[in-house]
Amino acid sequence: GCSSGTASTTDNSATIDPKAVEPKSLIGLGPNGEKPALTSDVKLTAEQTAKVRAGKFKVGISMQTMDIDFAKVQTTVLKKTFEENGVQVIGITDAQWKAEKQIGDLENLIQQKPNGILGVPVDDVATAAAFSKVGQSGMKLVMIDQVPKGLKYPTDYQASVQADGKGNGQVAAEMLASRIPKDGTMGMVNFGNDIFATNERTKGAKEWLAKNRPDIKIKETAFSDPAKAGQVGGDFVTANPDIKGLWVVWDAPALEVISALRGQGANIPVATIDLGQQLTAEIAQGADIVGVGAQRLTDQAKAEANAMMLALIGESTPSYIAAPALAVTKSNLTDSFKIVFDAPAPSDIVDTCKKNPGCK
Amino acid sequence: MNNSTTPRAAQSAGPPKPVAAPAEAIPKDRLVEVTDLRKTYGAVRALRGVDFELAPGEVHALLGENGAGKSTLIKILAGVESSDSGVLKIFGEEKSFRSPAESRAAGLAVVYQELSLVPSLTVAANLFLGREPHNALGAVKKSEIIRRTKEFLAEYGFPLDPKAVVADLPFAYRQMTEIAKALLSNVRVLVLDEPTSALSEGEEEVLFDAVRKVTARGVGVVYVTHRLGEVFKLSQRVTVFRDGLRVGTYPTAEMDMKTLVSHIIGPRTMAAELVEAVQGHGLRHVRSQNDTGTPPALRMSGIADPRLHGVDLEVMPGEIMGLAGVIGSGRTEILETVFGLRRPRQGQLQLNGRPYKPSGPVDAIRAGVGLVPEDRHEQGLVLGDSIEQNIALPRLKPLTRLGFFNRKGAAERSHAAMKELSIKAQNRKTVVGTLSGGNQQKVVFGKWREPRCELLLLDEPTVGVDVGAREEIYGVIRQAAAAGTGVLVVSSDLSELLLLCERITIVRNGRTIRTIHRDEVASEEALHHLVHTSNPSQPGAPS
Amino acid sequence: MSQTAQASTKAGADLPSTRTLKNLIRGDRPYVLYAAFAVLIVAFSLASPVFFSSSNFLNIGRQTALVTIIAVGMTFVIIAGEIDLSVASTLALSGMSAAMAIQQSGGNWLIGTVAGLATGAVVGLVNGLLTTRLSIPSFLVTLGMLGIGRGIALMLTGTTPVVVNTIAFWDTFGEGAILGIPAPIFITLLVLGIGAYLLHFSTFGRKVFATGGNATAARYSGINTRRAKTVAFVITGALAGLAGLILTARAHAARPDIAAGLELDVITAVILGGTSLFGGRGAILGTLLGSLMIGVLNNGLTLMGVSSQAQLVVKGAIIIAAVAFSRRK
Amino acid sequence: MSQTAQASTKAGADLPSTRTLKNLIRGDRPYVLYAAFAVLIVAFSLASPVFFSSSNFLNIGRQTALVTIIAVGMTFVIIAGEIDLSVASTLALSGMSAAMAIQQSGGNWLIGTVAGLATGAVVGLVNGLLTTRLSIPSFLVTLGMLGIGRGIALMLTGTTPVVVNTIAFWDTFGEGAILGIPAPIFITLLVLGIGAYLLHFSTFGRKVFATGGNATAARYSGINTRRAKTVAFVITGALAGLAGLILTARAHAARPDIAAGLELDVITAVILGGTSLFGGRGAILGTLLGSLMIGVLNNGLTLMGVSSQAQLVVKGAIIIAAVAFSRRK
Ligand SMILES: Nc1ncnc2c1ncn2[C@@H]1O[C@H](COP(=O)(O)OP(=O)(O)OP(=O)(O)O)[C@@H](O)[C@H]1O
Ligand SMILES: Nc1ncnc2c1ncn2[C@@H]1O[C@H](COP(=O)(O)OP(=O)(O)OP(=O)(O)O)[C@@H](O)[C@H]1O
Ligand SMILES: O[C@@H]1[C@H](O)[C@H](O)CO[C@H]1O
Ligand SMILES: [Mg+2]
Ligand SMILES: [Mg+2]
Repeated sequence: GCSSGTASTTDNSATIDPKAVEPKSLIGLGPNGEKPALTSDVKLTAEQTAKVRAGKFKVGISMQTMDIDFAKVQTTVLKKTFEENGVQVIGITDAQWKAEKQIGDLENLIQQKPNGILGVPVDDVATAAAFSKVGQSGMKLVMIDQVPKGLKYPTDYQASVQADGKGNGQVAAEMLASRIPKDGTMGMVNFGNDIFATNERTKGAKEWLAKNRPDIKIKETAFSDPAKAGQVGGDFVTANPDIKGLWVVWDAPALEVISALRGQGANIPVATIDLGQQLTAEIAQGADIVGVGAQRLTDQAKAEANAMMLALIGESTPSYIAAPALAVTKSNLTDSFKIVFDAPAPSDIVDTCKKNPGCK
Repeated sequence: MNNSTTPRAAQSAGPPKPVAAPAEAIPKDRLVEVTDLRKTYGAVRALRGVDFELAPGEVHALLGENGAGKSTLIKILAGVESSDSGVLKIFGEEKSFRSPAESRAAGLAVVYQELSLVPSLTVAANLFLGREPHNALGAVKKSEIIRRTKEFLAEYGFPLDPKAVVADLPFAYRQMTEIAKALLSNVRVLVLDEPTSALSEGEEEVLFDAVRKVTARGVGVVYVTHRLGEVFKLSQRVTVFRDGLRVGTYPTAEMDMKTLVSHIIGPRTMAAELVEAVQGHGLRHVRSQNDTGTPPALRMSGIADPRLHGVDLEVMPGEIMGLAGVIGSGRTEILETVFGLRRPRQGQLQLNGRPYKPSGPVDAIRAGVGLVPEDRHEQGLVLGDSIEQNIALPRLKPLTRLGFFNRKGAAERSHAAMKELSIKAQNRKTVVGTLSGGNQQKVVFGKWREPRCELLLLDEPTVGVDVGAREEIYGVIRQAAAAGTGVLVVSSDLSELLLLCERITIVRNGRTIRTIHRDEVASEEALHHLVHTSNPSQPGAPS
Repeated sequence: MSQTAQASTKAGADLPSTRTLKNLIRGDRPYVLYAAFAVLIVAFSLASPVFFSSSNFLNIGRQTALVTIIAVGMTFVIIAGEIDLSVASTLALSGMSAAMAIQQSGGNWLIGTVAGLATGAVVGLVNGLLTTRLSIPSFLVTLGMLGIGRGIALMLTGTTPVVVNTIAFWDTFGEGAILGIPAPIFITLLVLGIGAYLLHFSTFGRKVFATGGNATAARYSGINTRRAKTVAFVITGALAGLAGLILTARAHAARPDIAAGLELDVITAVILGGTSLFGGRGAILGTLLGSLMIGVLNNGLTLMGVSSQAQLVVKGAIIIAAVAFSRRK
Repeated sequence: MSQTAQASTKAGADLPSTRTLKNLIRGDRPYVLYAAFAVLIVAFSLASPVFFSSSNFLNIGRQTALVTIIAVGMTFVIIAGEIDLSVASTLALSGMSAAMAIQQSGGNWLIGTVAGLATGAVVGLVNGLLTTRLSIPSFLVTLGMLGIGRGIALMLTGTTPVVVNTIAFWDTFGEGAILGIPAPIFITLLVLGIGAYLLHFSTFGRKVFATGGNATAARYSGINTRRAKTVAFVITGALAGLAGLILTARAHAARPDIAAGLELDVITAVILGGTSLFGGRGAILGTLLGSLMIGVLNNGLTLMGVSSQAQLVVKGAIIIAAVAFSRRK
């Protein structure tokens, strides 16, 4: 019927302590099973910094998309960090989620003969041949989010940096589980395409549930087009009225699902991964978002830049660098925003949050 | 036709102000006055400085060969094209129409040679297109449109269903809709560009009555036609164009057919045959029917389908057989059946004595059948393509070498066709859509010229073709027949059938009623009578 | 004479005529498409216990609202013989414009509404003018506009979404109800009603049909075909703007990357509903049917738990089959 | 008579005519589009030091290969008065089919090649038969096939990509060179040559033009218009399959979700090249120009470091402007 705009606020969410669910260490392993290094471990000494500055290096960035907060924070922080160190960013390309476009993008970047390229692969198979050309052309390569299959460390790439996907998936699952009664059902809205970064999240969530809440029944659905996630999620809930909470694989589809549920007048708690701006606003407004396993995008991006600079001056870098999951609820919203975005939350979000009990 | 050589405008048209004497033939008040009008299309000088005028209540025939510039003048009057120079006055006021809307506002209505209806709309919707009665909210008053259409059609005697979708109507009814549409507006000048091209005599009378009704109200009518007989039935004055120039304007009463034709075709020597043709259907060489047991080029026996209810006929090799009937009698369907476009439910077809079951035009053409269809825009031509490309179309197979399209062969073919048919165009690469109507029809003929067809099907073959060219086309038809081609020709112009055919089969309600020899027919009127009455069982048949 | 009249009256009787209601319902497509639709409903009702319920039908209504609303405009454009590929970008740009106007005006949702609709209408006007004045094929004009609109939307805030906190706005276009009908569905019905009136009952509709049916004939009849086309584009743009408002209200924010690819759904709904891609024929009710058909398929298949991959196959096959059967005589 | 003949000879010298070469080059679009293209090249050469280099031109050639190859087929389909929205799915499905055939056959790339091309051709055949035999608008048939093809591709391996390790395959379609020309570019040139021959010099081409120009007149002239259309679809399908082989070879793997949305680029290339969306006119060289124009824009703007959002705007504007100028007299 004529429900009010805000999804109902519940007291339950206030009881979760984000710090308590945050894993103490990195959970996932690297693509080759290697133990991860922490993002905070990748740093340059003053001497190294000077060397970088003297090198007058140029780098290119190949993004999988430019339309999401993930990409915006990554590129902003990368550019800033490189500029501070006298490295020129010659171009940022946008593959628009298309492997074939990324292949061309990489060719165009290589054409401009930078000293190194950083890239978020659209996928880990079809772009592999293109990414391997970077090393073959004598350039340094830092992989973000995932490593294309067949690329060898340290010949083909010098470092890979990403969030602890399993950890984030687990954090979101654990927070949502607190709202699922015994023997209740949890819905998972997965990404239908086979992508390492998102697969890890789903795996992390399922492993934690299997170990800690085996009573919870899991029902799953998947979307292939994020724009259709709302319809898929909404119908999933209609078809399965027993679902007590929804785990959605990242924030953009989660927002679609939330707006679909809102239309249906269904009040179901949601947990997801990635703290985007709009999701932050929704939490501030009091939507029933139990919690978020967030990527520490700023830390990651700084580590990516640092790893690239180390590689440029011939220093070795760890093959797999990861940032631990960041657990977010409304109780640590604005602080988390700062961690993710390296900028204070916009004033209207802060204002809205202040009006919402428990939101900080 | 015999009679039509006598001027009879005064007695049959009965206009309010019959032309009395040549001196007064040019009335003082002029609806339209055109002076020194010029128009070029690229390098084509369609009008090279023509004068023209129209008086209230008169039917003014505008005549000329294909491409003489008649339609160009009309397009300028209609505001569809603008002239390069010259003066156009309407009611003595100088005008230069920049759009059809402006022309219409000034009281001009035009029926185009190229149909300008919206096929997806109904008759009523087309009639009121752009001037729908509506309420304050812009809602169309549909019932009023239907009612007014009905009334209007009844008033002028047009046999049309206001609710019929134009695309579903046979060609001639579409044409009638077009005319009704022009008549409906509150016109002072009505321009008819070849309105009767596919109407048979009966339907023609409907139109003539309508024209007389409007002229009685003081409306001036510009009447473009290639059927010169109509000129004498309907008009008071005649203007002849040739090659973008005016030859002259004459009172119809002082004109006879022969003079008229010589004005139209110019100072060329008139072939004896042409003279003969325009004066009446004097006997020419007629290939007598072959009784030596040669099988007929075409035999249809007991053909029936939902539209045809029993078609029996034979066309001998070298014979030109006519099909006469009113609109909707099923003549086109008979040709379509032979061409493989319709599949009969019953009956047999034979070509040269062999059973023949075409599953489509591909089979028909392979068997040596050719068709000149009735609607050249829809069925006959790819208007955006060149003359050469169109002429090559049914002969792609022989024009193919190793998959290559033989351009040289196609060029030769089109060149020869253009020469033989005197197609008036810049060259063989000219886009057919820019040709005048008659020349377009000649291109359609050109498609079937080489190699010779075993059987040639012609549906209204001289629609929109000028008198000179018509005779050329008759020549082509006779030549084909002389070479052994059997020809089956549908025409609503009965004089044409009498001119061409030795035998004529009369079709009525999807049935072949009877086949008559030309010698059995005393005159065109007699044939007309036969066409309309040869089935006594038909109720409501007029005398 | 009487004989001719009689013959043709007879012929006239069996010739298909365009009776208004009939035409309204079927456009170009025989009733079989309605049967196909009914079969789908029955099949899904049997297959899924939750399908046949008023709450699920409201779901479908809400899910199809955006497509239906824009498709009403697209019906005009396609009947007029043109196409508009820019609608999804226009939606996003209008949403951004509305949300930013609300922010700037300190939460005034009326100003936002006007801004959103005006943005859409202006995009439509540009599409229309470029198409008709410079005679560029609308496919290329609106394809260009697809990029331009999306690019501007993304650059406005540097891809950042614009949050809307005005509850009145959420209610009016998103979660509220008018006369007991959820707002997006109410708005959709309103748009359908006005669209059907304009297309099938107004003089403007006549002009649109004539323009697409035979532009030359229409021009000869004194119809300003350029204007008819331009207005069709403006209507479509404004409706894309309206859809942008609804989406923004439902999401409580405008995102510049929203609704990418929606134009294909919109065009599919129109064509599935029997409107000819070559112009001149079509009907609003057909468009509604087309949009609902896609919506019911999406919803029903998801309810049945069909995987998203298999859904693609089944949906494709059903679209082809439905049209195939309705085309047979 | 002589007078008529004389008049026609005289006039014959001047008027607009469809001379073969001219037509081959320009299709419907005047030379100004070529000028626009030249201006772009000059502008990018001035703006970016690396743009005007043979290695960059090879890049552009490789990047536009997929679109150009499929666009050659699409030119036939569009000239014949139809459209094919399924090409991107067909590409993905053919790539999967080729990769799986190579895997199954223990690395035999010839079998893979045949499988890929055959898959594409069969999809094209189905498109053609459904369109012509059931008279379903090709927009709907190929839209349905878009879903079906993609869905099947995704279900084949459950969205998992199929890796190809056969180096001979990589070389033949991806990284190798033939006569010193990179394989994808060589293949593209071959396809362009054969396409231009078929469309402009073969009898089949005449049939395609006539079918799209006026299907009724073509049928009345004994042309099997259904077959002409069907063959056009088969060609397009097979070329989409060929593109699938190239992409698979370049990526060393086939992905089922690859190339989504590529159909819009392909159709844009064709229309930008002057082929009429309503059928009957067009040219292969125009299509190449259209495809290169998009490729040069993508490449040049990226080399200039223009942001991806601004690229959308600039590309949209340039497409409109180029066509606008070429349309002016
Ligand atoms: N749009 C056009 N482009 C080029 N040439 C044209 C165009 N329209 C007419 N013409 C040429 O102008 C000349 C006059 O044509 P017009 O149509 O006025 O002849 P017409 O007297 O009406 O002939 P018909 O009796 O065959 O209809 C012809 O040579 C024709 O080819
Ligand atoms: N689609 C249709 N459905 C029903 N009747 C039709 C249809 N099309 C045409 N008719 C009818 O078929 C008849 C034949 O029309 P058509 O003009 O083809 O006949 P025709 O005798 O060949 O005409 P013409 O005398 O002009 O050659 C008409 O009575 C017409 O009303
Ligand atoms: O890590 C990123 C983000 O989570 C994004 O939202 C989805 O794609 C992944 O690559
Ligand atoms: Mg004319
Ligand atoms: Mg007929």
